[in-house]
Amino acid sequence: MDAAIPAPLPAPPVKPPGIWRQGWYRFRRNRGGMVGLGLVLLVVLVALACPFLAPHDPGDQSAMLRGGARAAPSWLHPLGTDRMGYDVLSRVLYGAPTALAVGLGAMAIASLVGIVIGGIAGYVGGLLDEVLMRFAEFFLVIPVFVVILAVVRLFGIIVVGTPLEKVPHLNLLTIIALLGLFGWPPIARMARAEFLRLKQAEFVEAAICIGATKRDILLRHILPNALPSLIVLVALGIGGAVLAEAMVSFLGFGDPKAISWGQMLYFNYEALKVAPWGSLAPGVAIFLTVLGFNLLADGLTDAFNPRLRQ
Amino acid sequence: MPSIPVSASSPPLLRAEGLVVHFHTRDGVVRAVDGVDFEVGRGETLGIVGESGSGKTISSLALLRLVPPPARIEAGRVLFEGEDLLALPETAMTRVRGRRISMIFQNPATSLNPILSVGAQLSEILVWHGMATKREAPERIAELLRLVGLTDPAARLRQYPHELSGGMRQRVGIARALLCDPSLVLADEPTTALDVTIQAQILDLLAELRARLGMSMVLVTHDMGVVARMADRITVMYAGRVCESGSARTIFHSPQHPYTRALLDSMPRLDRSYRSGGRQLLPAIAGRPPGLLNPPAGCRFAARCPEATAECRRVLPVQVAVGPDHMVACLRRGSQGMAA
Amino acid sequence: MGTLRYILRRLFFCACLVVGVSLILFALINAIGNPIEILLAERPGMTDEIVAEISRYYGLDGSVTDRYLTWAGAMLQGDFGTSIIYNQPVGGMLVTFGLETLKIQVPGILIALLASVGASVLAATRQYSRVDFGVISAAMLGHSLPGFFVGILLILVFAYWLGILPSYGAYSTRSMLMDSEIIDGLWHMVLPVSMLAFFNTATLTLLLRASLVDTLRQDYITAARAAGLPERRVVLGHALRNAFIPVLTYLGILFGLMLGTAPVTETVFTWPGLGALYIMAIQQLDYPLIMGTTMVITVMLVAATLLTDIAYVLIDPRIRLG
Amino acid sequence: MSTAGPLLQVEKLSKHYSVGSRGLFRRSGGTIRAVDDVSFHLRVGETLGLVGESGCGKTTTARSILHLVQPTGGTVRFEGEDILPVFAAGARPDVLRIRSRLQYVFQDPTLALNPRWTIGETLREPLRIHWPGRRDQWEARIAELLGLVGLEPQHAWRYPHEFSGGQRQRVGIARALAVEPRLLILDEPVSSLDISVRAQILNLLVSLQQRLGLGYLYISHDLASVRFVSSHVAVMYLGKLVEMAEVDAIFARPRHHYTRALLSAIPVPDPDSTQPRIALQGEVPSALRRPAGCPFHPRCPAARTVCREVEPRLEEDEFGHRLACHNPA
Repeated sequence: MDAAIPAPLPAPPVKPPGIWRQGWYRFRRNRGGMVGLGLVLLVVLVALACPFLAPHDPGDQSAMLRGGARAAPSWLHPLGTDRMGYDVLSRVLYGAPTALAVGLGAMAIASLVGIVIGGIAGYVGGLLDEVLMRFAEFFLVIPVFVVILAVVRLFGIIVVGTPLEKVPHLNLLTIIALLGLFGWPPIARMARAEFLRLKQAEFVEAAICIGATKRDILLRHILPNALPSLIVLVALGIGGAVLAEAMVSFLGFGDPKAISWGQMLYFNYEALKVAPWGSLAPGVAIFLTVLGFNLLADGLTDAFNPRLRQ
Repeated sequence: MPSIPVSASSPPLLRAEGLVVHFHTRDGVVRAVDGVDFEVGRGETLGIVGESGSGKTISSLALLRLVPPPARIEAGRVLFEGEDLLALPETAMTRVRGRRISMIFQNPATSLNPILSVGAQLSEILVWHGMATKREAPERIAELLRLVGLTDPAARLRQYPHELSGGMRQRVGIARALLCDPSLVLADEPTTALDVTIQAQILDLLAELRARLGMSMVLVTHDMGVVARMADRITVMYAGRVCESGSARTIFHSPQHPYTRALLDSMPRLDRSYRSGGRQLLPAIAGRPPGLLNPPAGCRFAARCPEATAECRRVLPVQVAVGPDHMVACLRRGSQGMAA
Repeated sequence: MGTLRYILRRLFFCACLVVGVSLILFALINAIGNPIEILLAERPGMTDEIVAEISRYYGLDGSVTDRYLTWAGAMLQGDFGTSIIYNQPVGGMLVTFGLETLKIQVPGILIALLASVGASVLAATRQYSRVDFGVISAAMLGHSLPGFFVGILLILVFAYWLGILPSYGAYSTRSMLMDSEIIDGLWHMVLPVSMLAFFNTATLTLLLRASLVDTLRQDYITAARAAGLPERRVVLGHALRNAFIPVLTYLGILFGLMLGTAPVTETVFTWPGLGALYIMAIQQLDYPLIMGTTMVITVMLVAATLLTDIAYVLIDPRIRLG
Repeated sequence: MSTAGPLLQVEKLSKHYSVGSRGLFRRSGGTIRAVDDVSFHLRVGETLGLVGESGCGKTTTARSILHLVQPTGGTVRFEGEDILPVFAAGARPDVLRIRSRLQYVFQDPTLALNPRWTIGETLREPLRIHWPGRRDQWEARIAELLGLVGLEPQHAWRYPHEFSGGQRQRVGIARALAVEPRLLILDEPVSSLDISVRAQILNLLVSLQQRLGLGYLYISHDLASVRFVSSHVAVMYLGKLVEMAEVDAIFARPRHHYTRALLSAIPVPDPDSTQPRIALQGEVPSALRRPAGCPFHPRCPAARTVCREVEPRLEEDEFGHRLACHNPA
């Protein structure tokens, strides 16, 4: 080795762009992605600030007593009132936290299950991989929505008379849990593919040669490199979960105690002809939320997998 | 525009003049090919050598107007048998491609359509160009497959690309290029994806076919050994420009451009001992090729050139004749400067 | 040989799937206890004996495994039991309602396939152009519009505002349009089929365009062009077929999604299909009907995936021995 | 050269794969003998060039030595220690002791560096693992390593995508050198680089070897670079070692017909070359259907009856030239 004692490293110059910052630069140039991000931020903002934004109490049905149900939009009720006498705008704003809770909750469960199952399948491989992936394929092909409807309905009966009955918003929690438990297979498949690819990646082999522990390899090398592709799926999945909850609620299987866009459609669809605003407003809210997450996912794909475009 | 002295005897089969191809990316314009001239005589093999990013592949694709989307041919002429291919209408161009100029691709694994049988994809081309009817096609193709050294051609016709080995696929690729008896074949790194013993077989095959069929060839490669074996004349490219062109012998025995010289010197040689008389190092070229997004003003090689002067960094050299059939683009060899 | 083996393997997997779904549902239904007891609990004058009698009539006595095996055995012979609410054989109802479901789903997906091929070719061959941007944007918007909301909009515009198309049902209840059952049926199909076609076109276009753009960059496409084939043949003959391969998998999933969300579609249009029947069944806890509808939906879905698997093998010679 | 014992001694190393679909639907397959009964050794300061065409088993040999794949049989002694059982047992201090002295440089430096880490973080990883108690020396060592491979200290804060291929390969070499190894396994270290940059990296490897007294196992299909880098050359064909000798002996007087064909197949950068040409017929057979007898006999211009039946053993002549051929040139 050199006899001279080398100087220590100089102080870092201006912080160079890392992969995340690089991704952000690319993301910023994607018009669709930016629109998506804007929409998602809007939903989040509304969800956080709905008590201050809403002109009326979302539980206020007094308009009905005054005979003001199904009233067309006015200064007092900017989006009108629905057939139950609620202020449509307030209900739509208060639907945002529910939608986000469903989307984030369901995808939190799905990501956890998906990354663990897919990660194990991809990293361990062999027979375990085959068994886990058949299992995932099974979940991918069954008519999830049909099963969820049955479970929501039947579970509602099963809990009667048990301590579970007293859990607040049990129905909504059930829907979130089900969407999560049925939503993991796409994430698991992607996680498997990524873990399998990265397990054989040369920089992972380099880490093995250096003597890195399995834990280091999984948590410091493989997982961070697998995340971008997974985040895209999660963003798509949030939109999907919001939509699925809306459909479940639209069919009348939602949580009667929660304020959700699907429920609004369920209650107001009958009055579509006389009070279309009661159905249009929540429908547009669902559309914008789903669009926001879809565009965001598209922008993220572009930002983190640049080889797909070039 | 620089002009190439037309050899007195006969006009060249193909002549590219001032070819410019730019990639329009989101980061800006990449000057992949920036004013390139070369010519191919009848029955002659021109080797275009250069490293990755030198623009050699894009130049060859530009001859057929097949540069991929973000790239666009910005300027230049491609004179082929008297007509400018860049000015032809698209329909006329489809009668040039495959029929009068055909192409052999680098990667035989990806350049054959994976879902069509060998017979189906070759006969489609033959029938489209009116060289055979659907009924005659299989027989013609089988004959050609035998010519390129494939055994049992009748069986090969029914096979799919994934059922063939790499060497066999490349033979099919060569057969495809010969279907319509073209006068010029463009071969883009035809052996780079192959192992050396298979490479030797394919090179032998190409040399034999060329002698037998009398066609001209443009051979694009980064391998100095391959051009030395195959080419009559050589054009050396660096960072989107031509450095030097001349007969194969001139380029290898008396290269003039500093890049050509340095490149030849820096390559380890099979026929030389590096152990006798103490450990020897290679005369390496320092630095690396410039990016083409914002290429430096002046000669593209100036930053790595041992002979570069301040002027070299300022003005772009234009090719100048330094001997019979020998052109160099270097200010230190008498080139005129072109304001960048 | 390889192809046959592959298909047999898929068949085996599909059979496992059908059994699995039936097991899940059966277990769930049993977890709530005796459905007859729940149904009759609120009715006055029901003695235990009557409940036991009715339970026996519907085969609800005996252990859970016995009951499952009895049900499965009967189902395999085509006997799905009797609907508790409608007091009709479930099998017959499934056929009637199933055909209504297919009547809107199949045209929906076929129209979508044609439309998305057109849109994708248009967009992918003009990558980065305004046309391309327009197609992607429209597809993205359409893909994000919830299907049932599209249905609601269609009804609002064409049934309520313009009044030119019916808003509900498969047939007119009073007088047929032009006194023809066929024309009347088609007239009712317009809105539901439009909704399904709209949603599927958007999703398929997004996928197919991306795949086509990718395929058009492949070496063999450049090779086909270099061989002098005209652009039309290169795109339609070479690129499109290859581009379809990755999309095929999704086509199966898409068809499954449509069948799976049939309850929503059919609720929006009050369409007398399997989905609507299913909603009715779970609301009323009509367990033979729940099991029957679920089975039929699952089998249709499995058949769709199986068809895409076979199409895969036919299109892509590389997986013949897979 | 003969004073010290061998740095690396590989004996009868084998790696076999069984192929065919595994799992729930078992199907018949076969065995691929990717590496079959390979033995060689390498002394301090020497470079053994391991050459052959794709699929000949040269990379699998290297990966087996490092236990990146688990060998089917054979022993590997490194500095006299039988290392394969140590890897298999997995006791961390023992594994680290070997790993620190036996390092690998990968073919494609773009793939071999974690894209999310700065160069500094990449170089810090081996120090973190092997020198946990010398934290105060890490930064100085990183600067020293960067200097050693011809990079600047401030490059430590950059990400791999900001570098060219040649610079990335320098980083890959620096990482391998971080904890003072004795042997580097170099797997095609220049084949993914631009031709005008290759000579720089080859020179760097040779100077580092002289300065640090390293042993190299240099794997390549590029025979010209092998001639420049290596002191000895081993030629592999279908998982077997067919010839091994000092570099100048192999290039000047190859004796195995495969080696001769391989050398003659390489086009020489000289249009007037009178290089003898030995054209080989056919292609390398699938490793699943390896010919009986000498694996090379179906393509060998000098094959005799015995070659079809008896597999030749690798034997050494009086000059240390080892050869597996019944009818050598």
